[in-house]
Amino acid sequence: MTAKLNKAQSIELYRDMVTIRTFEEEVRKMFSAGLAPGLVHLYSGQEAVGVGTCAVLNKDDYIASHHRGHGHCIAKGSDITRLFAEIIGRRPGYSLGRGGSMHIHDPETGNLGTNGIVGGSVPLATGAALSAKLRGTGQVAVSFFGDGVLNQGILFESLNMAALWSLPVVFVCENNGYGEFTEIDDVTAGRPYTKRGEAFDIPAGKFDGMDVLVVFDAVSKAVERARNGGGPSFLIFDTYRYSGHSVGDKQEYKDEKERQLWEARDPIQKLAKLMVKMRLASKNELKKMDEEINTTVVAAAKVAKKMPAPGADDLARHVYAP
Amino acid sequence: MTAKLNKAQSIELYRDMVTIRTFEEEVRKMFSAGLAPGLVHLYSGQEAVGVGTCAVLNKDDYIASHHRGHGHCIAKGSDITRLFAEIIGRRPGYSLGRGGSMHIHDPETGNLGTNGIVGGSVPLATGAALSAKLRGTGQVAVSFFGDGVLNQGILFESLNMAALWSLPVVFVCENNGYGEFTEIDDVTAGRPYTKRGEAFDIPAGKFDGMDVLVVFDAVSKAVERARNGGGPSFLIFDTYRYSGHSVGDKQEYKDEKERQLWEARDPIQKLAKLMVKMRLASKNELKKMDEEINTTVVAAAKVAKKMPAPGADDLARHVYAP
Amino acid sequence: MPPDSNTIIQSDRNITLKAAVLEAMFEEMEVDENVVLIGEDVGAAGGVFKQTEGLFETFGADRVIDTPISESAIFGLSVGAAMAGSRPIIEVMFGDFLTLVMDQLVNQAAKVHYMSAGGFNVPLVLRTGIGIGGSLGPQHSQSLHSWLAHIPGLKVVMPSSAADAKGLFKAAVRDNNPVVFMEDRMTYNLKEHVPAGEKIIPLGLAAVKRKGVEVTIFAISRAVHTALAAAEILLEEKNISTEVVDLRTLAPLDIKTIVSSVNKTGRALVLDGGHQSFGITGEIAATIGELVFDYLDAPVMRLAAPDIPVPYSPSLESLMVPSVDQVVAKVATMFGGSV
Amino acid sequence: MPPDSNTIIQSDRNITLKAAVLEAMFEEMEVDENVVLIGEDVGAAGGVFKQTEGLFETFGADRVIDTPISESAIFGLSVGAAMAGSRPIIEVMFGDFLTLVMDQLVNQAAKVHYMSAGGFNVPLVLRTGIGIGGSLGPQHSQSLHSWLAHIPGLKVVMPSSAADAKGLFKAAVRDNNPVVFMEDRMTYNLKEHVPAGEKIIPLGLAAVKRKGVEVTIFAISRAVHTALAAAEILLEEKNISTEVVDLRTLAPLDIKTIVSSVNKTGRALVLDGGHQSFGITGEIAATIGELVFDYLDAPVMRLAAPDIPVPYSPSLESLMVPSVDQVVAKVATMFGGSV
Ligand SMILES: Cc1ncc(C[n+]2csc(CCOP(=O)(O)OP(=O)(O)O)c2C)c(N)n1
Ligand SMILES: Cc1ncc(C[n+]2csc(CCOP(=O)(O)OP(=O)(O)O)c2C)c(N)n1
Ligand SMILES: [Mg+2]
Ligand SMILES: [Mg+2]
Repeated sequence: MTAKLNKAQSIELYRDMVTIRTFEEEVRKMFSAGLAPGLVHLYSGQEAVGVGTCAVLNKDDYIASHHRGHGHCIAKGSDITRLFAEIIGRRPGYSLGRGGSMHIHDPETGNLGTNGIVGGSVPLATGAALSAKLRGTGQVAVSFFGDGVLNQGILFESLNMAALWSLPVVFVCENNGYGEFTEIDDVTAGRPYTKRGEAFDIPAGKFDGMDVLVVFDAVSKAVERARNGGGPSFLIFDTYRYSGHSVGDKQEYKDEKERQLWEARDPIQKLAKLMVKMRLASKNELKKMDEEINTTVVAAAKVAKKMPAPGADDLARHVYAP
Repeated sequence: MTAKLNKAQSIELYRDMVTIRTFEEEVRKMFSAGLAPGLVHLYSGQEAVGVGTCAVLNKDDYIASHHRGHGHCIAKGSDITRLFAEIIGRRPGYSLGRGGSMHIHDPETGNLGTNGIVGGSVPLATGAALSAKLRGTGQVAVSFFGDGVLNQGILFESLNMAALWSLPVVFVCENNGYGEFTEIDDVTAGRPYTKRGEAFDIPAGKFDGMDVLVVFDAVSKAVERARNGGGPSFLIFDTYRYSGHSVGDKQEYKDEKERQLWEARDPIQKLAKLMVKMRLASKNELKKMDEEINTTVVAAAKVAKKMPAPGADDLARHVYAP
Repeated sequence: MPPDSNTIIQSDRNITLKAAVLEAMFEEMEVDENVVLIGEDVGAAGGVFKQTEGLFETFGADRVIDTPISESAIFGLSVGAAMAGSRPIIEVMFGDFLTLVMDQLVNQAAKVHYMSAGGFNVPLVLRTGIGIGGSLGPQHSQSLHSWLAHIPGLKVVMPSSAADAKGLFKAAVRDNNPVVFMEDRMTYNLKEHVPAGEKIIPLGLAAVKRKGVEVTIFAISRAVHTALAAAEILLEEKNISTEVVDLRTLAPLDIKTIVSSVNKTGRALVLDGGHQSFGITGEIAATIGELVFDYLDAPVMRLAAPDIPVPYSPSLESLMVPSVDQVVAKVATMFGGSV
Repeated sequence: MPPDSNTIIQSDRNITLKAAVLEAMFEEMEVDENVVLIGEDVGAAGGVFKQTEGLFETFGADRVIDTPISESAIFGLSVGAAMAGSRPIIEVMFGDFLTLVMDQLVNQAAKVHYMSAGGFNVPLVLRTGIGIGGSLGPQHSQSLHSWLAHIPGLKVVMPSSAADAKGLFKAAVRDNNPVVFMEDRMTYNLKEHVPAGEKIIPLGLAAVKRKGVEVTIFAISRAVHTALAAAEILLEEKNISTEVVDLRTLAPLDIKTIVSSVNKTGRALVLDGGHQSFGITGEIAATIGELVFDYLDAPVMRLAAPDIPVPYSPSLESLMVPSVDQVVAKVATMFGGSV
């Protein structure tokens, strides 16, 4: 994509990544201030994957996310105030504050939800793709999952059916090297991991998940194939989570050097440099954008913090659909 | 193995295969006579796989079998009278007649059980291999499973751990082309299926499951590797079930020609021809053996049929171990 | 074409429970093209019990989908499809295999509507065969309905007869929630008159299958027939007038009908085909004990399968199913020495 | 070395429930080399709640095994290993993820001993954290103990305090059956004096945690503490003498102790942290209703979590846990206008 990258596109990608990074910083602060009551898993460092992927999708395309899902929600177009509200358990949140960080659903943007079960959302995306195919809508679904899911049985079952029925689904593995405190390579046999997709004759590839343009390109091809009836793709993006598994984790299991190496590949800095080099934006313009975004996000956080908690009468709503 | 096949070995392989075939014919008769009350799935046609595999194993090596498991039990050395008894629900059976065809366990021969859950026994074999490794016993475990299991998630999870920890387990897939009434190729993506093992860097191969010597060779190498700490193997044997899914199934979904092609490759006939050609046995000797086996098996069936059903006081025994 | 649907004339619609559910599927698939059937061997083969026969021929491979043996993901895909606008009917061949779909059923399907604050619905029907009989052994004879009824967000339907089965199945398909529809295989071939066409039985209403005034037997699914047979004997042999209430659905549970029956009769036996301990009989007996205490003339009794894996041998298997004699005996004890 | 095991002197063994279970694991792994610990992050990381800290360093990677995220097969492998002679302790991080192991737990582990007519044992302990608290949300707050207690062949242990936890855990490891050991995360840091060394508490014995004569509260796990607090208030504010029975294990269930307590007090409340409908309170209330009917002075009451997915927001989450006030109010109703 680099060659044909235009100003508008680049700004959109940049803006989304910075928004996520800024959002997550606010979430971290909220957690430290005791406002985010449960577990929060930050997406910082992985922005290129979510943003590069969702930039390819239409609003009515589906995504199914996971426990580290704030970035996906933002990239797919959810409202950041309502996201904050949900994460701190307030009534205007996407689930009336009853879901929290790991259970954010947004039908408006085709978001089938962040998810607390590792691997749990993979069949949801695959099933949405099945439905899209049956109903002939032309929609595509993206299944986001972490490297930990590479060892969950339901992934393989889903891959098989997706391939068998040529479903319009893109499997996007965000390999950040760790599942909680365990290195993924220590608990995962078979190299490269793309063979897990290839076993089902699904076109598979491993890409730099720190480069939003690489992600955009890879996902574009996969989505095009999916939309044209060519079936699923299995994409692994190597990336890194800057934060601990959840806020509070001190990451004693990581070494400093590793962290530095990855930070040197920061997806936001990388795009920024390229934009300046290609004269799509000046350093000053980017800095201004950063500030604008920061203002917007901080303001949204402030608004969210003033929002009310759900009331006792919200407890029992929506247990059953009418 | 063909080259160095000796008389004693060949006779043992032949005897076991014919015993299984004859046994299954008796089971069919018992079922038709209303004696075998539940579902029975016959192994006829697949004898080479069970016999060729178990011939490699020591008595204290483990096997874990599946719903089509009579052949494995016999090949591993269980008593045919007690097998008959279990299948027709009589007290001297392996489970006091309380398990039936799909739930036969024999600790004496390391048999972790036939199993009613498709895929359910795969982790049992893998776990026994883990235990053997931890306890340093040098035992090997074989996981027998049908082609239907190629799409069960727990297979993949087990393969991963087996590879990761170099467990002494051999995965033996008996691909008879069908899962119940559905062709396996119609519901299974990815060719060849051996890629399902290779995805985990497990040595994998596809072999003629109608040739007991081919099976013996392939399993021998796998068992040797396992015993020497080389970890798991993933072997797919192409084979065929002559009977329906269970006795009673009229197999309308199969075509006559297919059946004839496979019957022409009958594993018992194949070994018989070779034995005659290599002068390991004469046609007459084989015929005599057939008759002897028939007499033994029929006699065992007769004994079993006279055995008593379990009594009411057997109902509640063994719900909990002491 | 579902078997017999054209050939049976209105006045002679004496059909089996199995045929009634098939007819319901046929009708619902006809009126709503979003209804699809998904499962193992449900398509070309017409189901292992011929319970889906003819659907594949009528609706084609896009709407009657043969799957690999992958229960967890089959069900998971169905949840995703339901969230996206389809209305899947998923067949899980044996209720014992529900153990393989519990994560997607409990952690996803049951909670999505709540977690999305009503943003997504999960309109699906999970159909499965349960019950003891035919020597299918310990892994093919379980009835895990108490698990499902314990989970908020799920509905649980267990018909005892053909007409109920049809009306309840149609209601289940039109319901916007995940509904587990459990059929005891031993009721598959029970016949009765089933009205043609549109007759929907709302979920959550028990049915008084026999009126009586001295004791109520609560039952569901196959056990209803045991209760009815026992009621007959109780009347004839002991002159006890027994009411039989078929719960029909466990979730929602029709507490109103339960309470009003025991208010009248003053005695209750709860009968079930699942294991007794920590099963459904406890909940219903406890509910009665709590709500009807002052009107109770005897302790609320329970009878269900013993807490033992279901054995294979017919001589033992039959001991697992509460019998008519056991019910009669149990009810008799509630009348003390007086009967 | 388990933390503190050397540094704590006998007279000052005031330790948390979490530390007590860790000590039990340590001791059992020391005496029997077939005992191995298997699970996600249990090794080098010492467990996500530091609940296995130190074991990896002491026993090494062969006996403290970090696994991939593959709950179904982790548990399935453990069943196979147990059949072959190992005695695995398997950790399932959250009780909600039991949904992923139900097939291997229910269809294999629970039935192997029966199906093999005693030929194989499955000596394993499945350890998992349950309960509501800390805003973990709908998929990390469930307590599915009623499911497990419903399955013949499984034992179910739920300690409420540190000393019990240690003694029961040791018994569980030595038991030759599959035992599910469930700890409410909200009890992890509760401290009490735990006797050093060998003190095994047999599975199947309830404990009277407070003596009383007018009403019995039956509870298990965290709910025991709610019951005790309520009992105190009931005495002080309403002069009601409350007995508190900690069931400790659901399977086996100590019916003898249950019955003898209610025979004495004549009133019972059953308290639990799982969802109320079709949960454990029904079974226990029904059992009391059946066996103690003539001695009951009031209906057996129940109090458990409402039938609602557990919400995230603290203001709502707290409404899901039966409170001391609710217990007091409920018990008061059993004494009618007289209190
Ligand atoms: C089925 C299941 N098992 C375990 C967990 C606990 N858990 C939450 S996140 C996580 C690690 C997931 O790793 P990965 O998929 O790589 O995602 P990452 O956190 O690295 O983004 C684990 C084990 C869970 N939530 N669900
Ligand atoms: C988990 C599970 N799903 C479905 C079934 C029903 N079932 C029994 S055998 C079978 C087909 C198995 O096919 P395969 O593994 O190829 O073995 P084969 O019968 O061909 O020997 C099915 C679907 C089952 N027993 N267990
Ligand atoms: Mg990761
Ligand atoms: Mg097959």
